[in-house]
Amino acid sequence: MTGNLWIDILLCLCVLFIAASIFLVKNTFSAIVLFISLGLVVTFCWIRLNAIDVAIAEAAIGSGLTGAMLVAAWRKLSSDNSKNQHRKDKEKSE
Amino acid sequence: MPPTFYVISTPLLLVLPLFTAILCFVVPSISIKRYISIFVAVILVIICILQASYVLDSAEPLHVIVGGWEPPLGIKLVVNGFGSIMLLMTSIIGLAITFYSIHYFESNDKESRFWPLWWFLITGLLGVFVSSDIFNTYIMLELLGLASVSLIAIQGTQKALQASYQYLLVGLLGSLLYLLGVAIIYRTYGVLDNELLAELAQNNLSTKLALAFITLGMMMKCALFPLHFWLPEAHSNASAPVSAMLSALVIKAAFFILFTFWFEILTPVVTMSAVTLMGFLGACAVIYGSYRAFTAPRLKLLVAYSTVAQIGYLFLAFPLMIDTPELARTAIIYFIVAHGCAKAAMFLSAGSIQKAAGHDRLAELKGIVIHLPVSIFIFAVASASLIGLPPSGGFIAKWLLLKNAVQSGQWWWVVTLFIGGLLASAYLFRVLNLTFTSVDQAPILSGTYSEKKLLGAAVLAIITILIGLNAIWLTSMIGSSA
Amino acid sequence: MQTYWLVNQRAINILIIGLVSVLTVLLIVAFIEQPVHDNALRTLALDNLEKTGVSNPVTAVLLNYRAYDTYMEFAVFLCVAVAVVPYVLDVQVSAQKPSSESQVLSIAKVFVPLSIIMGGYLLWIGSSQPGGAFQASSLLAGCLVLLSLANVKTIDFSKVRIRLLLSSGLLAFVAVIILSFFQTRGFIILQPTFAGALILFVEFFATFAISVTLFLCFESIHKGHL
Amino acid sequence: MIMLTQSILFSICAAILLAIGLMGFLLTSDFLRKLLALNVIGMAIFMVLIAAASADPNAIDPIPHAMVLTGIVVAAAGTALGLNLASKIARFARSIQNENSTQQNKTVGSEKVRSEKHTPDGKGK
Repeated sequence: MTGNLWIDILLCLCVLFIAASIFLVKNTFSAIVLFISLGLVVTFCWIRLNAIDVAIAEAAIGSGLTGAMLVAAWRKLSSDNSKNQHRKDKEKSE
Repeated sequence: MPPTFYVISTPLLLVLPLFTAILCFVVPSISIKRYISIFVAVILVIICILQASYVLDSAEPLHVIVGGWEPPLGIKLVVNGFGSIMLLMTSIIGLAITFYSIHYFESNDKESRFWPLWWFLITGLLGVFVSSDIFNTYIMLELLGLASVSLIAIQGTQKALQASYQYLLVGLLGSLLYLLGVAIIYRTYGVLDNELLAELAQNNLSTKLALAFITLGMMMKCALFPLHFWLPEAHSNASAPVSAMLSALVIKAAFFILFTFWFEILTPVVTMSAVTLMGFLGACAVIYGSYRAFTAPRLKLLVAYSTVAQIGYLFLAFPLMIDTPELARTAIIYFIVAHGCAKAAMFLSAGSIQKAAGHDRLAELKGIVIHLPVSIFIFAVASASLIGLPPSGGFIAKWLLLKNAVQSGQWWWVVTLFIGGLLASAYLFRVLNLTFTSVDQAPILSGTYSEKKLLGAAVLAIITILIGLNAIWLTSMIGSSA
Repeated sequence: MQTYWLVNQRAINILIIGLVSVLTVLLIVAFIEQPVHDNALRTLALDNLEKTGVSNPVTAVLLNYRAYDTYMEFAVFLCVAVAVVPYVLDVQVSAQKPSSESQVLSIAKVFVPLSIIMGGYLLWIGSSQPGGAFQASSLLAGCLVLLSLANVKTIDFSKVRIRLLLSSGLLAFVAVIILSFFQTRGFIILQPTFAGALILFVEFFATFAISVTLFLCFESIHKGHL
Repeated sequence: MIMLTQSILFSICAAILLAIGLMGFLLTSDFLRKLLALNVIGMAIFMVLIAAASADPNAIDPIPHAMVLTGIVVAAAGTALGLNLASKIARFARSIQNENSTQQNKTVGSEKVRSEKHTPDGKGK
């Protein structure tokens, strides 16, 4: 067991922990943030596995732009929800 | 070495539709899009006829080595007997539906979105049938899946959008499971080419798992019984040309891949119990799909459930592939062609009925035959083929399956064939019965409608009869290719 | 009825968990048991590297050995772009003025020139070192996203020339396919002497096409669907 | 006891990541999270490929890297299409809700059944 392998094990545990928490957190926005951070940790995995090309693409497209799209979509969806919530509250108070 | 034309023909099938898609995207005028589409569709049919006649005559597959790099490094395209028949069927059904689509859309906006996606779909289909590389097949699957999803979403209704979203999730999961299988295969053998893989394949745990994942993914994509839940929604809510293509060909593409993996690439892993399981699922699909079709309240939903049932028949032939591979293969190819033409014709006529009546609720279609004689006639011919009545292609396909089942001593599949035929006649006669009865109470149709666009559907209906009449010629042709 | 459904749902969930766990355990066993292949393909790929016109093996695989895959991948990309364009056009152009004080704009002012230079560098370096069209285009797309966030109107997707730009990657590939056919009478066979130039030609257009497509994907969600 | 190499370690990690993704996809009903789950499954598959590519750390196989690059871009395209469809569906739901609420405001006092009957017709047109 070399020291490098311990780094890898740590990285793997980190990946698995973040991936599991994506589906365990309640809030959708936290899930998206966790997904983006998963992309970044996976980028480190690719670097550890000597896949620099893939690491650049993962960071930029897989994590960065997909993340931006997810946040944009979340804003669209959550603005509906908050409006609906607002309306429902109003109806209830009436 | 085959003559130059046949060497170019395969690349042409991959470049021409894609170029047409770009043209249809860039050119703003709708009428130019239509002319280009018809023109290219005709050319594709000509290429496919020439190619199929060459492949089936010489009884040896066409090989194209892409990039000049021999397989383990590069990609090879192969057109074999099965593939060439699928290509021919794709191009002919594609042409028929292209004719139909020209008169179908009432809004220019929808039509201008339709044409480029339509050509991407055809590219994907042709690509799947010529590909001889497992990773390339994955890309083709994605192209096919994303193009189908976008085509369903064109319809723009809430139901269509929800159906297309569900289809997207199922389709992406299916192709990812396929990719997982590819990853395991590459990890184990280090090659991606179909033929090299067939030589290397061994019976070990990795290969078994790879086949299991690929089968799961493809079962999702071709809607075999327990995983069929997405199909009725997606196929009944799309516009008629799209439903026709999805039911007639897109599902068959997934089946084609599954068939190739089971009986050409990873054959050492395939066991009798595995194929029997697939046959059992097929039998369940036949009965369940027919039952749901019988109780369906809407015409297009009925036709969609009938697809779920008909897919089952294809899997019924799986257990027969072990003992009598030649016969079972011929039966499967025959069934695919017969069902493809009949189902496309059926969806197109259902589309024109829906358009004329403004809805497709079965209870309110009583006596509609006096308004739409041609549509109902085409529907009836297609029904005859799906039930398996004598002069049609469906009859020959079922007869081949039956003969095959008896010959390999697995007579119990015959029971399913009979029950399926009976149920099919029940649900299809229910439609015909409704449309022919109480003509005096026929609903008054609002708006103008014409049955001119059904020319393509009529051609397909004629083909279903023709392949029934020329059965011996066709079976010998298919048999020689195998 | 309600409770029956709940029980049923729980049973399905347990079934799913069981199935996935079994598959995972089998997969792990298979990974440990099965040695990885003998890596013959790598040797083959590196041996032929001189004939491909590039010295980065990944770029060689993407645009020469398995160029057909990349060709079809561009098709997938264009297909999504075609499907998504109407959602951007749906929206009426509202009077959104770039607020000059916006913080995003000041960030954009710094980052945009920087990432354009960086993108060009990645594109150029891609033939010999890690980098290439995908990486460069994602940087450019990042620029466009930043500008869009700062409310600068960069691209009007209703224009025909933007549609041409979206499909330029695929068009360049088709041009190379036709060109190489007249040269070598084969499908995407690149002659070693021209291979480098042709690959750079495809990558150049692909960079723009992919970056605009990626931006379109973002923009359609960000600005569309109002 | 087998030798735990970097390649095997990441392969095992990929298998568990796959399980997490699959369970996430099949067990959640939130459709945005289903899309995230598909991306996680994609990452797991890419990890299988890249771990296989670096089985011999001195001879990295470039073919899986190219495959993964292709896969990442295709996955991003699929996600983009999915998010667009989801946003469009959400917009539909919103407009129908608006219609409902305005209609409810209009038909204050009339029977509830009637207003329920009205909405599907309004959708159809």
